Amino acid sequence: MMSKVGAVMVIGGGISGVQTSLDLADSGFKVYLVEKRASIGGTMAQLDKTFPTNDCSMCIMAPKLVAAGRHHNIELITNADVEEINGVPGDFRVTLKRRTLRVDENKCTGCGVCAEKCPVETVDEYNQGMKKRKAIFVMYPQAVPLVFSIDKEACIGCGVCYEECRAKAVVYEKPDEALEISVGAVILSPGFDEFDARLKKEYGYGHYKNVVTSIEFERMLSATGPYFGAVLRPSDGEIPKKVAFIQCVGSRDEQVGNTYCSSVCCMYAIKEAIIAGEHTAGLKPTIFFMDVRAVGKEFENYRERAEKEYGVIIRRGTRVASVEEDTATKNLLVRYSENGGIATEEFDMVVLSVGMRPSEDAEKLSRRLDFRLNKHGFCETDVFSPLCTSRPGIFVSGSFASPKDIPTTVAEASGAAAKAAALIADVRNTQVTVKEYPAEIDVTGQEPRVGVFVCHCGINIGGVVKVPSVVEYAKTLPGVVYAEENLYTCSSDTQEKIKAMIKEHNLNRVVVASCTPRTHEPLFQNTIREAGLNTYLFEMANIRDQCSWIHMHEPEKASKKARDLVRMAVAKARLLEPLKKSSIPVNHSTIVIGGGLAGMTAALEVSAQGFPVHIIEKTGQLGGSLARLYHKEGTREPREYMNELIAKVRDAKNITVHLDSEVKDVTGFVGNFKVKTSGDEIESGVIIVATGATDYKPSEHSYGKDKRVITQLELEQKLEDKSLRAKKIAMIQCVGSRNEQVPYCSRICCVTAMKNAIAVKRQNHATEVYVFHKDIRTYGFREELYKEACELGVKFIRFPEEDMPRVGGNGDQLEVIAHDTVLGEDVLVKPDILVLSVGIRPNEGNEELAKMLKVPLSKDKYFLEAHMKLRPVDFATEGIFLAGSAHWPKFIDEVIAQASGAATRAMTIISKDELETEGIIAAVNEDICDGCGICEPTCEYKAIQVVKVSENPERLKVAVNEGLCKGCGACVAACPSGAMEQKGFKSSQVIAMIDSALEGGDS
Amino acid sequence: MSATEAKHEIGSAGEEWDPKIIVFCCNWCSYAGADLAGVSRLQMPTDFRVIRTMCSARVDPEFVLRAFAKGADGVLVAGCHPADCHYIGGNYRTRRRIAMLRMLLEQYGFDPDRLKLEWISASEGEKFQKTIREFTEKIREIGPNPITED
Amino acid sequence: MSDFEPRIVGFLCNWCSYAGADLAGVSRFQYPTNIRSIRVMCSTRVSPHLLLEVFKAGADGVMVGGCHIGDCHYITGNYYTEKRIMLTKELLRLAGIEPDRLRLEWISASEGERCANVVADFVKKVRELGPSPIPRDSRLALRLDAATEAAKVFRLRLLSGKEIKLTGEGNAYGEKVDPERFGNILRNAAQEEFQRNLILELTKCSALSVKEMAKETGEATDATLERVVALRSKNLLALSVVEGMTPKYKAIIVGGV
Amino acid sequence: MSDENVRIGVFVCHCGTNIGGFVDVPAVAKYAASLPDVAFASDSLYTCAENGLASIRDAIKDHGLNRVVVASCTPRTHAPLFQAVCEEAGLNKYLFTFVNIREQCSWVHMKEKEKATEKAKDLIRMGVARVRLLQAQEESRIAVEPKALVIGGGISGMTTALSLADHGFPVILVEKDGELGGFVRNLNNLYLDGKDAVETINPVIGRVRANRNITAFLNSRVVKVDGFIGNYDITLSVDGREKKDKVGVIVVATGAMEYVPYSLYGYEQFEHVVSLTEFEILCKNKALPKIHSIAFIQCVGSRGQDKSYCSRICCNVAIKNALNCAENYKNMLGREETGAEVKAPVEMKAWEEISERRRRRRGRRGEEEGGEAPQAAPTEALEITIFNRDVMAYGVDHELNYNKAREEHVRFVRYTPENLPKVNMEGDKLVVDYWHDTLKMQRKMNVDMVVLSTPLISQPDAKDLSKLLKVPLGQDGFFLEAHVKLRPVDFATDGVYVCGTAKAPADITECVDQALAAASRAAIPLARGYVQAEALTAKVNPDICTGCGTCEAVCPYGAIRKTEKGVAEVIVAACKGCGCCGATCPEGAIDQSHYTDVQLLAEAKAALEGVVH
Repeated sequence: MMSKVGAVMVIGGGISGVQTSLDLADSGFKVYLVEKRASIGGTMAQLDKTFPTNDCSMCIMAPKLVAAGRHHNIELITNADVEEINGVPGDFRVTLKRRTLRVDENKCTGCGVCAEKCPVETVDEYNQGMKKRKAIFVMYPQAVPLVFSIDKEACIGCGVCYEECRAKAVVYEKPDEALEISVGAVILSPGFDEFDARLKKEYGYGHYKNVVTSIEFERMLSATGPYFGAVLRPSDGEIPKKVAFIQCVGSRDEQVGNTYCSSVCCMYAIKEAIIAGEHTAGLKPTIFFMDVRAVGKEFENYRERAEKEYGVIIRRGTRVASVEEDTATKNLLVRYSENGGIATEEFDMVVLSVGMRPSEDAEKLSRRLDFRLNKHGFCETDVFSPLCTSRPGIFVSGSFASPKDIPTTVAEASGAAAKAAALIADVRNTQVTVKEYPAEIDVTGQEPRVGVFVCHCGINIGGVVKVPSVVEYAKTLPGVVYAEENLYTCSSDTQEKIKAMIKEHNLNRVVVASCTPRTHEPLFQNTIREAGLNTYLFEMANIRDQCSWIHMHEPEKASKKARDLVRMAVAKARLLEPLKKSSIPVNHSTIVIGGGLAGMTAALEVSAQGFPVHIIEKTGQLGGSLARLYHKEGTREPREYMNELIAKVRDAKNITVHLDSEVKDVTGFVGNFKVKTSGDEIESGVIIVATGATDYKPSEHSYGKDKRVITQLELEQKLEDKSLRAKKIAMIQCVGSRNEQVPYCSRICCVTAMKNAIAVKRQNHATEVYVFHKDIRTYGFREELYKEACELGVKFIRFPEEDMPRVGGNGDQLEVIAHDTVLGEDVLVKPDILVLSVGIRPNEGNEELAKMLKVPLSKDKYFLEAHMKLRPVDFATEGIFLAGSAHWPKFIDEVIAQASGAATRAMTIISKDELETEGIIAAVNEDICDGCGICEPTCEYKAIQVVKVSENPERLKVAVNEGLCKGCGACVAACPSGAMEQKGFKSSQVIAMIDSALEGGDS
Repeated sequence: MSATEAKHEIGSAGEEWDPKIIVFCCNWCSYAGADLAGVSRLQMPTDFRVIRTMCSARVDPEFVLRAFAKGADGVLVAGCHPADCHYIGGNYRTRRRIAMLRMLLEQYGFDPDRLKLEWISASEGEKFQKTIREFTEKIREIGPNPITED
Repeated sequence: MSDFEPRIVGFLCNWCSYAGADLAGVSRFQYPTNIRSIRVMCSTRVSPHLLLEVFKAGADGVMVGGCHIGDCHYITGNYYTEKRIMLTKELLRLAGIEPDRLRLEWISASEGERCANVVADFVKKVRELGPSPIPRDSRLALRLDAATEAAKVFRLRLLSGKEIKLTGEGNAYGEKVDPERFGNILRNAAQEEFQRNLILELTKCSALSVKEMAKETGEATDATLERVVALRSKNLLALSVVEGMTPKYKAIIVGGV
Repeated sequence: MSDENVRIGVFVCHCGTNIGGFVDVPAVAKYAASLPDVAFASDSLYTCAENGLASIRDAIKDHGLNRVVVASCTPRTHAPLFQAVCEEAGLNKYLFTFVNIREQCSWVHMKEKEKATEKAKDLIRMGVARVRLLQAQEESRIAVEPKALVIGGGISGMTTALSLADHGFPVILVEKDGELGGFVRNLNNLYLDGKDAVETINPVIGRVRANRNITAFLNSRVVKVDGFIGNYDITLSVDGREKKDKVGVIVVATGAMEYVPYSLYGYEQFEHVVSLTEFEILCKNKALPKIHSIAFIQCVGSRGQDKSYCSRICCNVAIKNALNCAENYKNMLGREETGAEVKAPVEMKAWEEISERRRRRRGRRGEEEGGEAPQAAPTEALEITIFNRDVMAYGVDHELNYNKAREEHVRFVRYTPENLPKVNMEGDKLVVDYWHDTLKMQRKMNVDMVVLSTPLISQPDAKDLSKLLKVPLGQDGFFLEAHVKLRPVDFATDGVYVCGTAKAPADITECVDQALAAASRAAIPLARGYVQAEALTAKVNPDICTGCGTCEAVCPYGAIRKTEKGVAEVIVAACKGCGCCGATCPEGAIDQSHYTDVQLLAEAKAALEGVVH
């Protein structure tokens, strides 16, 4: 038997690659994350906010980056390119070339003095050239790994960085490295590049100062950007009053060779317009759309708020012909088509919503790794295997395969992890390392013996704060038995020193006064753990980021503050207690609720990795709504694929299917669920919700009464059995979507309409087809269907948002009357058949199921994931996951990717034998608690329950589920009796800090 | 700009009284924002001392009252923006709690402006600086905590 | 203008130029009385900001005398002098003051006659240039302030100090930096630092918009915005107020809160 | 001193009529008295005369002066005199300023008394402005460790070591090879005296060995040097082990090595093409093959071919070898040629030695056979040709040798750099194909052996050593002395000296000259026992310095180093006070005492006083 390697290489360190890596590393595989730039983060790290929640991009991403950087089973290989790959799936050898950073990453502490002193200023790519950076630099302040590198092109070799670096990390002559790495599978996530707006000469980008790209605009909006979050005209620094967004720049544009839709630009333009208005009062954005493609969850609502709340002007159905500059004012004249004519409007600034194009490395990668690209230059995939490349063993996720937004990308990232994991499931846990620590020293009952280590951080702290004075002061504090100063407390030799001092002085608490615990606490905790101390016997005083750096010109006061901060940290440290992380045994099986495409895919992915699955299906058969789709996707019919899936599920030994079965009750928590169904009681470690959605049953337009009025699915059926008889067909889009009752867009109906229209034309070219629509939302490569329909002579009539077509006629003849926004007048069509594109509706039973699972629904009654952007298949409640249309209407490939993703997320739990709880969690003092239950609703994680005291059933008390508690402490602050405590942040500890901050100190 | 010049500037800013300000920062957003202020070398008054909590919702009313009782001249609570909370909804609770505390302070005869709540995200280093500057200024205006004087 | 007597400050190195000036005296070579010399141990001692300060004090001309190249008592000092004078002239040019008001001369201990001739010639030249505009022209004075501050900036001083090593001996990679490339980098840095400091000088007292700054500095508004971006990221300039749609900025006085 | 009220005394000199004739001295003195902080001002006929000096002394005491300005002639000649007077009166000599109103005023403005007087006033005002800000300076003495380190155990190093040892100082001699003697060990006989090289050097080696003051380490090198004149902490690697010591001075005598003429004139391509050193080895070991003819090609690789310089000695060596060949050829032949005169192992050893040298350079074990003596039929007289560009037989004796060689029918054929001779193999014969410049025609010459006169080049590790010692190398990689004419064996950095071929190609006589010179220079601080530190040194403010290292790079004296904390520190003993570092320091962290920015600016501003703002 061929030997497999239990490691995976992930190529590309954007959000996709990071998510894949974390999932795989958490499921027992070693991950090599290869990034071509010096730091991971990709495009998302450049964004200011994300749609549709306006979440701060860096805020939500940074924890993931840090986690990937610190994960002991993820090896970051930055600044590296793939050279070649050999071997077979399961056992590849990949050759990498690592371009030298000219800085020793093991020594660089990221302190930044080198960049401050470097005399060469050059273009800052991260800020899109609107700012300058030095020849030695990190891409952005939160970069992971935080290692500086030298841009040899710009560097003049003056040597100042070498001299200034106290860590001696600069090595000018450091050579490139060649690496050969054995992995079982490869996942590609190198992302995309932006369209080069210069190619659209008519918009004047590159010539007119005030024409910027959307990514440049994004940097303007960012608080860390060149203008500190303000929108300014690059020509003169004035705030623009009127800003125009021009959509589809480099998308849906045959002229530049990109016939696809970039899928994300409509939404990000709306977001940028909203944020620009928020950041800069008085700014009036106008967006020139061809179609507004708000197809995702909450997107339509977001679009509506943009118009109604934020006053964003949206012009539909317009294509901007040209932009001209007024040479005197540098204002811009935007010329666009409207109502069949040409209109002109003057703006202060123009933002070009540039599309996505294939990564510039795509071609090279495809040659070196021997997989195919599609005709657009993206990675070739298939509808039914959206995560596989043409080469077995190499998988793909994110926008490398097609333009897509962050949630889709993240779901795919998890999905690709499932594919890779399935390939090498039998060698799980063979390459990962488990760190061995010495036994913990029992410090209970001991007097506190605190050791204080104060860092100079080169000159970052020492240049402002008188570090020796801090050390001397620390020695005088009660409980402190040892204090010393270090040039870099984080350097590896100091770690040894700390360990030695713990032994020599019998320290049982350690305080490090240096930088921020957010990045460095785990390092020091690991150090003291290696010396036998519990990791929670550690406290940090942040005397750099929050002292020396922000009080650079007041050394005396900064020194005093540093002493205060150390005193506060020591005050808390004295009261620190060792915390135990308890572990919860994990049931290895999975319950999938729903036996449609999502459910079966998820079940098969889990089963492929060798774990048992139960599918609970409400109806008498598997397959779900897939059974009613006929149009070929690529070369295969959906039904054919469905039958194949059903056969696979049947054949899988570890999948148990429970048909005609409904969930009646769910108890337990992550690792140990109990699900009671109509027939059985099943135990599992995780639950995947894949209950799908329902078609809207229209009541409009005499549907159900008039046989000539049918739905698209019915038309599809007619086309399939060749029973369609009509000379003229009218289709009305958005029936039961985007109206007052159902404000959202059902995402898939436009494409369904396109497919049917094309099929009609193909069956009989003479048949006239009229499509009445608000926008045609054929996003991504589906745009080609729209194009094809147009070419086949399908007529498109755009009607206004609030003015649905009227259907009438007298018995014999159907009549459709609609206001055509392009012509600006009413049109009348007399079809033989009227096809209604009906929306998708959430299942009726969602509310009930949600209640049983204790998970939330969105206001549209779809299941609500933990986080719209970065946790698209998770619920806030741990151990429960989400896939398919239960989350939101979606296409087959999207469902498959998401279901695979849910399987991977499930795997991060069930692949473990036990789960470790958080150390910092809530704990209840049962003697004081009277079970009032005030804390219960404060818990977002449903970790608190009021229960009866077993010895005294009269009395109530509160129980904290350690497996669910995330340790935010909200319940503690809410508890009226003081019975609730947060470990590691006990009230007594925090109060000790408060008292210490306010009491005396030196002068 | 020489060192002497710098000294002169400091000397001219009211020397007689340095307010004592306690700042509670949530670990995920505001503390990170404060760090970013540092990374960006944004300068601000030195009079505040930060205490980190995991979530702004952890800030027990007792902490705030204790701080005032011990002589703090101002307390600032900083958390994630609404809807950005790392713990989903913690900061909504914070908002209500601080509103309640401000009422309480007023009843005790304290200027409620001594307690402030601010949303500061991880990328808002400059906002952290601005908040600290303005709050310090405000506290200087209000004057020392009456408890210390009584 | 005929009664204009230029005020000229000389910096003479102890070993060559000062000795040369002594020899001129011993030999009774006559020259105009306008020069007031200051003895320094080596011409290399005279840093750009010091020279600019002398111009700020109202000198009509400044002469620096050193040993001939290769003859420096301190071996290599005058190589640096040469670079420093070049940088100072560049900064004078940027400030709008005739670079010819600054002269560097190599005068050996045996060149008494030459010393007299050089001084006479320089006095003549400065006479032609007329009195220094600094005492009367506050705008120029401000620009000179900016040039002086620029001369103190780490980046500029570092580049100027490294020039000989990098273009002559080789850099950290063992390569010699092309003198032309280095010259461009240095000139560029000088211009950037000058313009940035000029903006700081302008905004010390009153907040200005980018357009207002550009009017004073004579640069295009987009270039000025780039300066503002750089200054803000170094925490030297801050947004002060937004008037209508016009943000205005003020210099941050270090230590001020 | 800074708290004290400043009381300045100004003494204006008439210098007979030298000043007084062209400057209104009393008016100047009167003006001086009016300047702020001036407590006393007077004029005298000759300030430098005994009564003038006495009046200064008295005035300091009587008027409680704490600053003194003398306005007279030039500080370059007279400052020490007045400074001594100040010291006699108990005033630190650095609280004195000299104003030159003679050489740079009265004498150069003899026809403009009024303006000259004005200028004299200005100059005094400037002096007063300056003196007001001056501060007392201490001149410190720094003890010298009475021990020397000599790097290199060749003729230069040994000579230096012996000389220093004979002065009575302990010397550490570091040699990287396994034996002493250096390059000379390769040579046959020496020119001019004709003595055997090994015989010449062996007694020197013997004396080094025997000298109790000399500790010689073989197979060793210097790995670390910290400190400054008088106080060097050195770390040696001796047979791979570290050894630390402390010395007061260091002499560099690391010598040179032979240039290897790869791919030139058939070297290593044809058997009988050898380099100069290889030829010397053959001769030394009496292992020459029997040959009819021999050609020396001069300037192989030097003077613009690869190295730009002339190696100075090769012409003389070629003449010596030509004469050897002409006069003494038989004595250098190998065994087969001469019967049993020379023992076989010696003969074999010569070729082995040569091929071993070649192998070592190539870095691989040679596949060629050991060293079979080349076969050639002996003839009566050897034909000797020297292909040269110019014969540089400089000096008296060498020119005589040159004449002698011509008398011995050694042919001197001149070639030009445009028409280099070529060495080819035609059949089994070596052929030199050359352009005869006089005949203006291309000619061929059959020869049995070709000797390539290659230059001496710098040691490959010279760069490392130069970094360790912070001393410079010249263009060609040889060590660069402080001044080519006047300080030929000093480095700019005090306490480090250089001699021999480490500096440039030289013959043994010259090496010995230099070695003795270096020894005597190095002996000065050792004998004195202390170094007088310059008082006017640069000073680093460690609170401002960030350690960018720019000052370190511009200091020609290696007088700046970094402390453990990574900030710059001036080595007072080494600093000469030129001020370059201060003007360079990007942080403005360095100032030069006695010539501070503030002092210079005060002086300049005083000159411009009265300019209307």
